[in-house]
Amino acid sequence: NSESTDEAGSADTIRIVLTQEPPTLEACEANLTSTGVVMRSNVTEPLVERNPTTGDLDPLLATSWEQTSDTEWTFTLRDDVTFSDGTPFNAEAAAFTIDRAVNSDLACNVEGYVFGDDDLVVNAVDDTTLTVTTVSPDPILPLRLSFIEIVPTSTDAAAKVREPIGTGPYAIGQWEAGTKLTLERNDDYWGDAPAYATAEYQWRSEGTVRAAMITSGEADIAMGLGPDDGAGDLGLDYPNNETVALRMTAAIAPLNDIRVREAVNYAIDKSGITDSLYQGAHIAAAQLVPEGIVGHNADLEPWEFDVEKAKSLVAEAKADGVPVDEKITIVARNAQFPKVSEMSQVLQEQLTQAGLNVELKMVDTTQHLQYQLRPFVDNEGAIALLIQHGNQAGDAQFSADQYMTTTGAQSVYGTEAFDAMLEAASIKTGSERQAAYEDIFEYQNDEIVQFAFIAHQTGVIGKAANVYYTPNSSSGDELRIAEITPVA
Amino acid sequence: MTTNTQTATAPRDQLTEGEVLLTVSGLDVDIRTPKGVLRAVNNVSFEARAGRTLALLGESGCGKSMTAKAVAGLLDPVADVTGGTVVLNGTDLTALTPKQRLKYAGPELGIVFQDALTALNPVYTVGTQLGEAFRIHQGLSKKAAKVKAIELMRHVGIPQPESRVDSFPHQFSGGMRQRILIAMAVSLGPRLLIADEPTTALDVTVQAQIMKLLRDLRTESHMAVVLITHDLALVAEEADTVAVMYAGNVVETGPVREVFGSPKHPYTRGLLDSVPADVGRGADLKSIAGSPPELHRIPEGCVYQSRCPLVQDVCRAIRPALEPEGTSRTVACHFSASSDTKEPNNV
Amino acid sequence: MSKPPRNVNQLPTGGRAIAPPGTEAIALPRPEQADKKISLFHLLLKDRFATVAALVLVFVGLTALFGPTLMGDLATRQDLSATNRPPFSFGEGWAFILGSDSLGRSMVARLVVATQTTLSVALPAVGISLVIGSLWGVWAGFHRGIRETISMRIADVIMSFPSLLLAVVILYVFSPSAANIVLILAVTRIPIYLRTARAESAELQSRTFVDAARTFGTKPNAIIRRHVIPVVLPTLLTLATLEFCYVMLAESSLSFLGIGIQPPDVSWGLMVAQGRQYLQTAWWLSFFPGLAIVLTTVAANVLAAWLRIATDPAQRWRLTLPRKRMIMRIPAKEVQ
Amino acid sequence: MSDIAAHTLTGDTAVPLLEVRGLTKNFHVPGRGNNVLCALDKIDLHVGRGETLGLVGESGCGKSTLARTLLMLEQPDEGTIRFEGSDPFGLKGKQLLAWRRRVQMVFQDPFASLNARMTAGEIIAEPWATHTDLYPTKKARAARLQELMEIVGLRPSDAGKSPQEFSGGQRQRIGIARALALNPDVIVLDEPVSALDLSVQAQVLNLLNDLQKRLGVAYIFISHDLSVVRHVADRVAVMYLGRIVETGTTEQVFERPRHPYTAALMSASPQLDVTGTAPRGRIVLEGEMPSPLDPPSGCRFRTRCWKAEEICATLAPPAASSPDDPRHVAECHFPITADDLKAASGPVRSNDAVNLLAPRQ
Amino acid sequence: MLTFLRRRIVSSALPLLVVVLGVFALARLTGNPASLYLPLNATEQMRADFTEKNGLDNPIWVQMADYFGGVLRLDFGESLRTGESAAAMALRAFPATLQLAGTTMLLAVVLAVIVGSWAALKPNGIADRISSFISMAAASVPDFWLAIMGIWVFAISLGWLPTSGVGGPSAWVLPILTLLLRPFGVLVQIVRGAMVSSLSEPYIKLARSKGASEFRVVTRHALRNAAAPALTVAGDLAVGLVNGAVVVESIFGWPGIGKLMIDSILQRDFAVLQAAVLLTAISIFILNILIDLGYAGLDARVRPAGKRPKSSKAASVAEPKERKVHVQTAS
Ligand SMILES: Nc1ncnc2c1ncn2[C@@H]1O[C@H](COP(=O)(O)OP(=O)(O)OP(=O)(O)O)[C@@H](O)[C@H]1O
Ligand SMILES: Nc1ncnc2c1ncn2[C@@H]1O[C@H](COP(=O)(O)OP(=O)(O)OP(=O)(O)O)[C@@H](O)[C@H]1O
Ligand SMILES: [Mg+2]
Ligand SMILES: [Mg+2]
Repeated sequence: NSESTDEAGSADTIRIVLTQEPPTLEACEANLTSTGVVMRSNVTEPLVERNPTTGDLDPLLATSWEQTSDTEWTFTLRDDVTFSDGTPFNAEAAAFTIDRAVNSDLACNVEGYVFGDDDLVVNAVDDTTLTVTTVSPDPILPLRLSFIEIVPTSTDAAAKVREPIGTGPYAIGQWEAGTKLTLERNDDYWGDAPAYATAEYQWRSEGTVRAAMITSGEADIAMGLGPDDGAGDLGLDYPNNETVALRMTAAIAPLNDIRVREAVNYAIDKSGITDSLYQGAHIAAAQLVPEGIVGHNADLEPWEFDVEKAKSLVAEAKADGVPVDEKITIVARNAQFPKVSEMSQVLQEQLTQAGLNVELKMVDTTQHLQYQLRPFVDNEGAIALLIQHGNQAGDAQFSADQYMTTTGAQSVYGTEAFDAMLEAASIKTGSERQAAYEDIFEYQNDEIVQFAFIAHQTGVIGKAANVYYTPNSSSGDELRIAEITPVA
Repeated sequence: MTTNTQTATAPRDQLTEGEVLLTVSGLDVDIRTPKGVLRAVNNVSFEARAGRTLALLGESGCGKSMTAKAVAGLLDPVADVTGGTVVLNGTDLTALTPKQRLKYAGPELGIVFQDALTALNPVYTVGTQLGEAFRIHQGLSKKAAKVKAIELMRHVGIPQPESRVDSFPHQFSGGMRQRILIAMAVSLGPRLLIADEPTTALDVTVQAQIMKLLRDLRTESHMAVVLITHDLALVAEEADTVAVMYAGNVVETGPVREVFGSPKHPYTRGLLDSVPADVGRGADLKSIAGSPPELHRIPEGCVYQSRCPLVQDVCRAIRPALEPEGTSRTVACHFSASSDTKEPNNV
Repeated sequence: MSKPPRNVNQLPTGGRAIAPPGTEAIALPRPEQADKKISLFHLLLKDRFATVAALVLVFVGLTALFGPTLMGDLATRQDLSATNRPPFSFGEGWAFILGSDSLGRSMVARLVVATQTTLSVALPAVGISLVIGSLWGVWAGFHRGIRETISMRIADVIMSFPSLLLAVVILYVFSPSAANIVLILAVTRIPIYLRTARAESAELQSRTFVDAARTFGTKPNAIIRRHVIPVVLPTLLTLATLEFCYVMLAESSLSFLGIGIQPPDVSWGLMVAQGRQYLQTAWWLSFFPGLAIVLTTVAANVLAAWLRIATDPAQRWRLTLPRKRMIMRIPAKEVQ
Repeated sequence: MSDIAAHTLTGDTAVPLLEVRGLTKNFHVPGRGNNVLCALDKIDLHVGRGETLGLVGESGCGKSTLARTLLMLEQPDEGTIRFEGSDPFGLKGKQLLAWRRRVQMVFQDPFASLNARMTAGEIIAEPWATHTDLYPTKKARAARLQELMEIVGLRPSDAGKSPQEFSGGQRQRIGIARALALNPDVIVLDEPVSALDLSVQAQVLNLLNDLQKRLGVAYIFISHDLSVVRHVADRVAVMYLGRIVETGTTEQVFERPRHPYTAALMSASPQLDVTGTAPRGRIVLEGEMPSPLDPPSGCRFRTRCWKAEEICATLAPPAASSPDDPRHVAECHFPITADDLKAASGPVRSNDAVNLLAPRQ
Repeated sequence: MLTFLRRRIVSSALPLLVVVLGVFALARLTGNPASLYLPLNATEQMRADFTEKNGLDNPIWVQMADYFGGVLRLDFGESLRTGESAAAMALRAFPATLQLAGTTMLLAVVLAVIVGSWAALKPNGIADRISSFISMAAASVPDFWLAIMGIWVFAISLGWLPTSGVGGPSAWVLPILTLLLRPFGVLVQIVRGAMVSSLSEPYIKLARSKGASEFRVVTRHALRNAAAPALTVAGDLAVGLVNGAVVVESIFGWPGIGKLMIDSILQRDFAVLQAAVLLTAISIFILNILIDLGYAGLDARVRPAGKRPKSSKAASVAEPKERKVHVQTAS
């Protein structure tokens, strides 16, 4: 057994196994799960940070911020921060970073994810003061900026950087491509020193293998496990803000009839899926965002599971001349989340029970994107795309803009009336905003029915007995090593 | 042919010419086949003498090779010696364990296999293969064995042995390969050499060379040679005594000249009659009608009965034993005496 | 005679050429006409291993033919309240004797239905590559020259082409249907047969009986049909059984990558691939289909090896050889 | 085609049935340097109707290549083949098929030349699958098959057996029957009996003899067994290293050999002579046949010839007729003369005669 | 020998080129990777820019010409995904695969030779039956199943080995064990078949006639002759390993070329895919030459353009023989 004792790393190192190797560590791509899980709040930090538990914005590199006009926000920055290479952090760096990520031609992922097409005007007033001006009023600009990880001005502005520098508690140590990646503690960190001197990342694509690494003591934290991967007691459930749903091409027969779309909703046994496939960890869903996200409508009940009703709706539609026998293709992406294949098969079977003609097509990421993003695949008839949507930002607008407007990048259906509602909601603040989005979710279920919601997911993180860690809703996207401590 | 008379063999006690060296008596070999177990060699007995050549003569499939392999202890896994003794220079080889026999293979008994074209291992140089016996039995180093190999090659008349010792078998012609095989068989100076159809695959001119080589080797070291062949003319020229086999049985033995001059067994006579020599152009040859019995269908009684012109009831009932005929010959025929009275063979 | 000495790595191929020198007579035993007809079956019965293998294959074949009809919709009927039921729990009726899968479907029914899918992928894939590769190889080897060279280079290309890439591309571009899977597996395995058939045929075309046929003015295609193919066939068939195994494995690897047989269709490979994540919690999900693959291929190989010998007139005797222990000695005839 | 008048059994017709002029065949073997192997070097040959031409020579001298070229299994590099005056290599389609019928071959190895997976009947009938017009009906074929099997001395009831079930002699009969199936005028027999036992050999030789008498076919009989050739051949050609070094009637070649190689060949073949008392002296040729890739200059035999002189190395000897008979031709600068033979006392047996010519050694 | 090498290289260069061209064309059939690499809300303009920047709008032959122009300048392009040099990525991943495949093949050959020879000593004997059953079963187990099973048993239940990853010798055990089974199973059959026929060759009897012990007969005489067919098959299997270790590599997190290839297919990372394919194709090509050389080393008869054959017979024999596979399995 000498081998495993060798492998059980020293108390100074936390070993984490990811689902895949980060393609890059570029800070402006940190909203990609595989990059962000390593970078965010470990190597680089944003100005403000959303508290995953409360949903509030906490200060980080900015100490305070306020909306100084309809379209302008002013941030006050810390003055005691240096980057890990020793250069000081100041407003110039922040401005540079925002400019680089949002206004450049780099085609940063974060730009598409959290910002619209409009550019921002950033201005470093002095070392600690930064103003950001938007084209139209943006009540949630600080939330958006929480996705921008600050890098020094020495960073290449014209090209993406594989190993950037940040202000975080760790700096990138060694990256043995393909094998492992280590982060070293940044001894000049402005905040509290984290417990571990080194963080070591590896990656395995098989969930069972990641779980096995926890059980065999080869890793301390394993990301992205499934309920049956075998982590057993070492698996920690956490709500990961991901929602799975079928997104229906409501313009194409037979899904162009709302009764058919409703039938789809009735036909799906949500609790059956959450209970037996995910052992009760998932929660049957009634809307696109889970609890904890601004705009979540707590009053919405999941569609009830009622095959008879589904059948009668289909029959009704058929009687009205809707070609309900036309093929509907469920498109799902391989390995998108645990048991996606099983879930797809259940969906297919249950929709078939409702009297629909359903086919299943499993595709890879690139193909999936062709269904998911504009321009959509348009020659394959009615499609029910199995989507997994994660709202990392904590505000329903991020979901709604993408998925519900007529022109949303990931939306296949909408109405003008609905667009107006969405437009109006986006500039509201506070409880008005909350109420507006609650209405939106209800309206979608009553009048639009682009989606058949299935479940709000629960992630599983494997955690070895020798570490303390409590995962939260953002753990999957941003694993803060500073929050992990060894068992004494 | 080389005139080099120095042998490559280790010095050993010289045999007296004519001394009985090998006595095979009552040898039976059984083969396991799909049809059951059959007798490929039945009650075969013969003697070989130092410095003399005994020819085992017979048609294809009559058991010549089988007998030779049984004597050498190299039968195929499907065949077993089930009776009889093989006494070589006082030792009964059949009583030895396979391990004990290894000692004899080479120093006491050499064998040249039937198929010269394939018997050499294609992946080793002839030098390696010639030296192997020395490495096994005398523990010579690779180098020393190679020296021996060169010596042997020269001895059997292969030109430029130094340069050819590192060639592979396929780089030699059939005649040369046969010489190498002979060299290998006699490398340790065996008392007995069994040569199984050493020239069948070769041309007459090469055959003449090989036979001369064998004669020279025999006279040099007084080994006993058992020459297996179905070529009557070759037997007539090369052998002292002959044993004629038919369907696993020895049917006639004796000095070559006597046997060929006045064959006592009808089969021997039939064979001699089939030789085309001296039969006029266009005239029919005398041939033995029919074909040999299959080994699993050997009848009761005489093995030759189905083709014998002299067959009588007794032949169908009782198998004739190999009985002495005169001083030097033996015959297995109920009517050997009467066949003798028939017109003498006019070869 | 300018034929090279028979090399070890030459395949035995019928006729006298196979029998090593000195054993030619082995081929001589003349079986009576009568026993020729029944003997293939009798020979089979004599070899216990081959008999068992044949029974296994017959069972698999019957299952594939009639199983799915018998099972009805049992294989797709989900029961989310009874997932991952362990095997050998007899209370649940025969359908759940081997347990249920992660969606509560009957393992027995799924295995049965998968048999049909698996065979309907593996058999055509093997069949197509066997037919194309063999004919092409035989043709190339028979004519030699430039035709041979080009064919071999094409084989080289296919062999060193990352077959997985081909699979992924085709399956992505044209959807992973069973027909496409068959197509890919068939195309990528053609060189195996092509190379073997070519080598055999190149050797055969220099045989004397082929020369003899030429002296009658027989056309090359007729010679190939009459003299080359029958001799090459047993070797290729043996190869095909090995390939059968390979194809089933390849299909399961495709399933592992998510581009194999697509649900709700089910194949053994897919079952193993999907069951792998339950290895610790429900081992039977991948174990039984895996066992099915192993048993079928082993049986096919055993039978192929047997058939190869049984149909080769020069090797047949091996099968009938009594075992050493059971020799019934023919009493040596008393002669004196 | 058949404009020749009645055939004779002697082979002395004005226009020979088959005539070969200057036939040359080179093989290209892989390897560097000289890779042209001259297997046949300007062969001249003719065979008359009903005649048997014996062809003898050492292994590798080109006998089989000649046979194969005659059968158009090899394409010659030079020279012509005339069959009843016309060149078969110029033929196409139907005419070629018609020619194929008239010249047939029996192969050396009765095991390798029969497809082990066919029955005897199928093998014999195989030619008719191509020459469908010969016996168009099934019935006609069956009848002819039975007839053929009887002719060669096989039981027609054995037609269903496969070759393995026959003995070597019987297999060779199958081969002969197959060659006869097309009713040829010439049969090339490439060592037809060398794989057979003595008693079987006698049966096959008798059969061939009988067939020739009945059907009047001509044979080109290749063998390295001199006693067999002597028994069957009307005329004999002796080959050495791709060339025909001596031709003549059987009697001439065997009794009065003119080329030293012929003499050596005669001498080397063992004789079943039980009347002699001592092993006879004989010409044992030195060395091996030279590589055809690299044949000796001048006379090809000179490297092994005890009579060789300088001229032999420089000048290839022309074909020269014997003073006694213009048809007894040898290619030698120093042919063995009648005087040499006379000097050999005692009964004029070929081998005894050449014994006295033993090499100087 | 040099002529042989030259000819071999020339005759294999074309297939090599065809492979790379084929991969190039096929990869482009899988669709434009723009949406994979562009932000979610990418505009048509951004897509067009992306397409143009990567030359994906050109006709395929123009793209090929560009690519091979780059290759001639040793510029293999950059990874869309990571922005690194594609050649660097391929070259980095390659040794990992090579080591794994090499070790596996070595072990497979050694074990197969031992087991196969043992089985061949008594054809149809009990050892033969057992070994043939085991080897056939071994060859027919899906590798990913075996891998996970191995992890479960050896890493989790027994705790003897690490589950995965690269590292000390113990990390090699499971990947090798998984990869080993199929080559081992197939090779046992081949070695056995070759040994059975080798052991019945006349030269075996000749060796015995010299008093060679059974051990010597088997190891010196039979094996060397049986090695040639085994070598051919081992070569094919090795090609399979280099090309097909994807599954094992992705399960064990082995940073090899197979994993790189499949990742770049899934990510439409064309430059990396092409570099990886080119590299494997070249290695397969080298492997084939090595096998030919090894073949010639084993058996002088196939040694091309060696010594000039002495006799005419030898001339025809010395033609390089195509390698042949021995398919003879146990009954
Ligand atoms: N391995 C074997 N299995 C079965 N029968 C065999 C085997 N080897 C030989 N025989 C049989 O044993 C008999 C004697 O064979 P053997 O080889 O001794 O004949 P031979 O006289 O040497 O013939 P040849 O002149 O053809 O070499 C033959 O009839 C043959 O059928
Ligand atoms: N296809 C070929 N390619 C290359 N060389 C060949 C070929 N066929 C024959 N040869 C060579 O041509 C020469 C004559 O061969 P051939 O077979 O005609 O001789 P042979 O007199 O019939 O010999 P044997 O008595 O052994 O049958 C030999 O040197 C042989 O190696
Ligand atoms: Mg023999
Ligand atoms: Mg010949």
